[in-house]
Amino acid sequence: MGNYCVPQQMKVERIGIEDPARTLRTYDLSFVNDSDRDAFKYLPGQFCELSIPGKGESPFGIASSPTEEGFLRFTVNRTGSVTNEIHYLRNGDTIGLRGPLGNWYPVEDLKGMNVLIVGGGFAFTTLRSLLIYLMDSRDDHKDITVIYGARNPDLFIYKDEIALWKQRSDIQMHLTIDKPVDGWDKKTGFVPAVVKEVAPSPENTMAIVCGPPVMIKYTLPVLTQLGFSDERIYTSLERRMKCGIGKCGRCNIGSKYICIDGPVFSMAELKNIPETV
Amino acid sequence: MSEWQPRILAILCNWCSYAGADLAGVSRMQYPPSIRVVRIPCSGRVDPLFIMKSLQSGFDGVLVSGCHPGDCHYISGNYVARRKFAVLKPLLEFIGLEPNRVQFSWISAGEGDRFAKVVTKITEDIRELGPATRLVKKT
Amino acid sequence: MNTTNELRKSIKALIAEKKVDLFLAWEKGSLPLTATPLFVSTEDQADRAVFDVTCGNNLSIYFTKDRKQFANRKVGIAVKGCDARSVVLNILEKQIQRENVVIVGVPCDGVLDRKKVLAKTDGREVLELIDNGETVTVKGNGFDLLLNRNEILSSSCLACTYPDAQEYDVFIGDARGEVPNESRLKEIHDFQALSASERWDKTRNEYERCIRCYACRNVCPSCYCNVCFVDQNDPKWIGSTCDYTDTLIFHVIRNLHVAGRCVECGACQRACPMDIDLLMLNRKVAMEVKDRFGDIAGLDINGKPAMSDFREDEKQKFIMG
Amino acid sequence: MNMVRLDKKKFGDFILELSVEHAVYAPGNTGGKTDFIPVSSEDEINLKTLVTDLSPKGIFFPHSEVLYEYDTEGIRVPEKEAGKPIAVWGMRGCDSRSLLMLNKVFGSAIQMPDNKNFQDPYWKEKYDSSVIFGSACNMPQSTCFCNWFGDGPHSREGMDVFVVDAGDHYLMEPVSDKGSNILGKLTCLTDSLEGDAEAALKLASEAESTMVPPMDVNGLGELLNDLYDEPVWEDISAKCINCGACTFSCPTCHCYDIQDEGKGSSGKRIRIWDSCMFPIFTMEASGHNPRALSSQRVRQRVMHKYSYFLEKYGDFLCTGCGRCITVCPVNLDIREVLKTINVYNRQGITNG
Repeated sequence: MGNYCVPQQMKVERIGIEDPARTLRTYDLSFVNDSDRDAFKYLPGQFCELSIPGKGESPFGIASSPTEEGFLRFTVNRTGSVTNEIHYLRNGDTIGLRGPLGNWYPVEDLKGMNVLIVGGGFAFTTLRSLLIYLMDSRDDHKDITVIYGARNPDLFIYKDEIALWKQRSDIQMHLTIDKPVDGWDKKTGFVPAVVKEVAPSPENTMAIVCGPPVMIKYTLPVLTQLGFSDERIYTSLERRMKCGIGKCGRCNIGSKYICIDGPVFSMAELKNIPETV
Repeated sequence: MSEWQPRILAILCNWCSYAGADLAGVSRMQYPPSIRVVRIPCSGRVDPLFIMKSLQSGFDGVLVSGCHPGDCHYISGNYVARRKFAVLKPLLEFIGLEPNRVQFSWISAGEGDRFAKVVTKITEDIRELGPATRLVKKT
Repeated sequence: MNTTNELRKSIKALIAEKKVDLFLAWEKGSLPLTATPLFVSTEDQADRAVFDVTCGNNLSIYFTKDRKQFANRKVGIAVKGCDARSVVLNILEKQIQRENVVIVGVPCDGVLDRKKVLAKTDGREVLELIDNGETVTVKGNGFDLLLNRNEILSSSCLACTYPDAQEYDVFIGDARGEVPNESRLKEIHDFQALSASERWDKTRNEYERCIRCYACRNVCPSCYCNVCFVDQNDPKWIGSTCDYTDTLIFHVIRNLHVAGRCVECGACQRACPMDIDLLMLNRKVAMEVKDRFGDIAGLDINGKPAMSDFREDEKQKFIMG
Repeated sequence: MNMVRLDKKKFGDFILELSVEHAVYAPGNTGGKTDFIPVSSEDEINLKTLVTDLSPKGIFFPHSEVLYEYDTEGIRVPEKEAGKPIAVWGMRGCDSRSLLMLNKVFGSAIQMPDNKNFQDPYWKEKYDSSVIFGSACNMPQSTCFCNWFGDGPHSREGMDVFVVDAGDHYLMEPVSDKGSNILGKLTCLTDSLEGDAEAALKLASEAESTMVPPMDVNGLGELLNDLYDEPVWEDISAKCINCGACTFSCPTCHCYDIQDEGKGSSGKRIRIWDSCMFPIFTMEASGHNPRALSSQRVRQRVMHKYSYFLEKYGDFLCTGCGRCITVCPVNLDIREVLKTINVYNRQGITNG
């Protein structure tokens, strides 16, 4: 019987700084023990608890794709005591990790379909995982459309990769920021409005939405309006978590625990759960 | 084995007592090496929690020192502090902590000798009491 | 005179004259020996209000618990002596405005501590209590007990000096006036007479039992910080386990936070599921505040809470020479 | 195996004999309060107490429990002391049943999407090997409402041995294999006499007759779901001061917090009871609190007990022990809450 409360050790391999204010950093972690690495199987949408002894644990979505071997990627926004401590880590330092936890985006169901990915701010992590995963089996999927919004141009994460994706002809990238800024030549306006404008036809299309609660709240109705059925809309929720294994009761909403029954829910499931967004 | 040395936390206000300690140092006055100094802007900043926390983490004593009444850089910080200490001290004694573990003093920037005297006195007091046990958290 | 009837009349009048939108009172609880808070907004509901020995709840807690509920509303509140002092403190601390509160004082002979009653019955359940004045009769399945009133009153009441509201708009019945309670500090003096190590052992035994449910803090009308120091996690001041050093620090610091603001209503002690004698330290602090600064919490609506005030010429013998 | 007898004069011997191979817990006094405490002799046991002030969940799910220790060397799960298995004496039906509910969460965890089965090793280590000597309740209190959930004072659910106090002796009957095993080993027991079984039944029916008739809880889960958005929650929660005493005394409330405690680079990660009544329970680092209002938190507690848990695990998360009713400083009676819900619904229907 495994003890899911005890973290495994990871080593920091690479640290990337995502924004000029340096509050968003991306960490690539490698496994200290080979046995841990071999046992670690995950899919896009799952999360892990990163653990700093003496400070605590916090859940983070996995930003790397299972098709990228050798490391796990997490993007950490500096807000509380754990994330603060993570920001002090340097290359070669160790950090605890528990996971993979939770469920994943319905990757099997995406085969042979058009995919619409809608993301906001630094919640783009698991969507990056999904996007890389889809592109690594590009032929299994039809059109891929990405709508990604941030408050201002600085707050997009994975800027280098976005630049590469934009050059590709097999992905439609739409970037948007909340308010116009000098030198910004792409869209401005909130994500829901942009979705309304550029979303592909709901015909044979699956929509995956992840972002801050307020974005999800206003984006879901737009998708419904556009004709997406409840079974074709998936979103990822978040709550304060502690145990990550459905015991401590903190992320309980309705009869679900976000940590084990989620974080990914279809719109059809969400309709039966109170207090989602 | 060398003799047990008390470890005392000295919380000193920036404007008077810290400068007093400094003067004691530059004047090469002798006092026991028992204190660890924390500099704070004003004795009014001292939350009783700091004192309790220090005792819990194993300090044998705590000294809080600020400007003399009337000399506070912030006009009345030490008056407010005095009320806090006036209640805290009897309360700590009431729950059974030894009275001399937590002490307060007023030391001005010019009173290096007084600083040395106060530190000597509190060190002697605490040496007499022995190592703190009562509120110390065992880990 | 029947206080309950007078109270109901008074509430009805206030509501009928539109002097209040909401009135906070007590009604009979679902268990024997209990009363429960009642929120009255119509004249009919006023008929449920009661006042008797079971009405221990300090209703002023609701002013600070959910400020929104009372924003822009005229609120009436029934108060015992201690409750009135809490209301005054709330006013002094700008949590409510005097003009938005109608204070109705009720004559209080002390409220009971259920735990004290239950301790007398040897594990048997109490189903009824009859108040005979000096004594009370406690009835249960197959037994009745005649108890002296002093045996079952909340310890806060036994040490009470101001049973009547000192600040009020309406007072029902006859005020008892200031009670010169000579022996009220006996317990504290007795405790002080013990040696330091005896005091420490007793204190430790008491606070070792704390299960950190924070009921004491949450029922306290003077405890209304948005984030309590014990809940802060950056820095995390004290540990969250039941280690006695942590529990004791929590309680001592809480005592100091309510120094000069504690009205000794006893709500904390009655709420404690572990029966810890929480009032002892509170009363010691209140005693120090009174002796040193001459302040009694919540007595003077034109005053200032003791710990945010000072005089230049205060005694400072405790300062090292 | 059949019913056996234990003469009360031999109760002391019984506890001693049980202690040989078990760590025995029984109701006892801790500073004026009653709780399940470790005992080694008869004298430490309080047999008079009706419902202990604190619930027995603490035996298997302690207030603070070390998950692991850390230092510069790494992480260690504390070595299990070569401890004896736990035996509990005197657990009423309401309490033993609560263990079954907690075991659904900690022990026999539901299957995850990737076939992982998150069982809690700390719970299982203690609970799986334990023996529960249940106690038939001959004197239900006015706060008892176990009969609401199809149970009664002589319920045997969650027990290994069912024990009836029959005056000068106890009658014991095994409920599980573990129970028969242990009864087979104990030497201070004697065979039951004719009429003992009838005597036990008579006590059961007497106890049942003293209970207040239950409210019908059929369909309560759906009803609560329907009323989720109704303003009735504001009325219900108005007097709640979110003190958390109910959750700490509840035998089934199991929400916990995880905290690190240490000095420098070594310390422990500990789990500690928490309460959904506290605003910080759901407060996120960003400052966003999805359950910021008192009414939302009270609703969460009620919904979790009588709707969510039912939906997920097929049982109410309440045994009707009545501790939360006794302990509440503002007398917010959970029975009244459920009755209010019921009445509100009926009014809702009549009002169209």
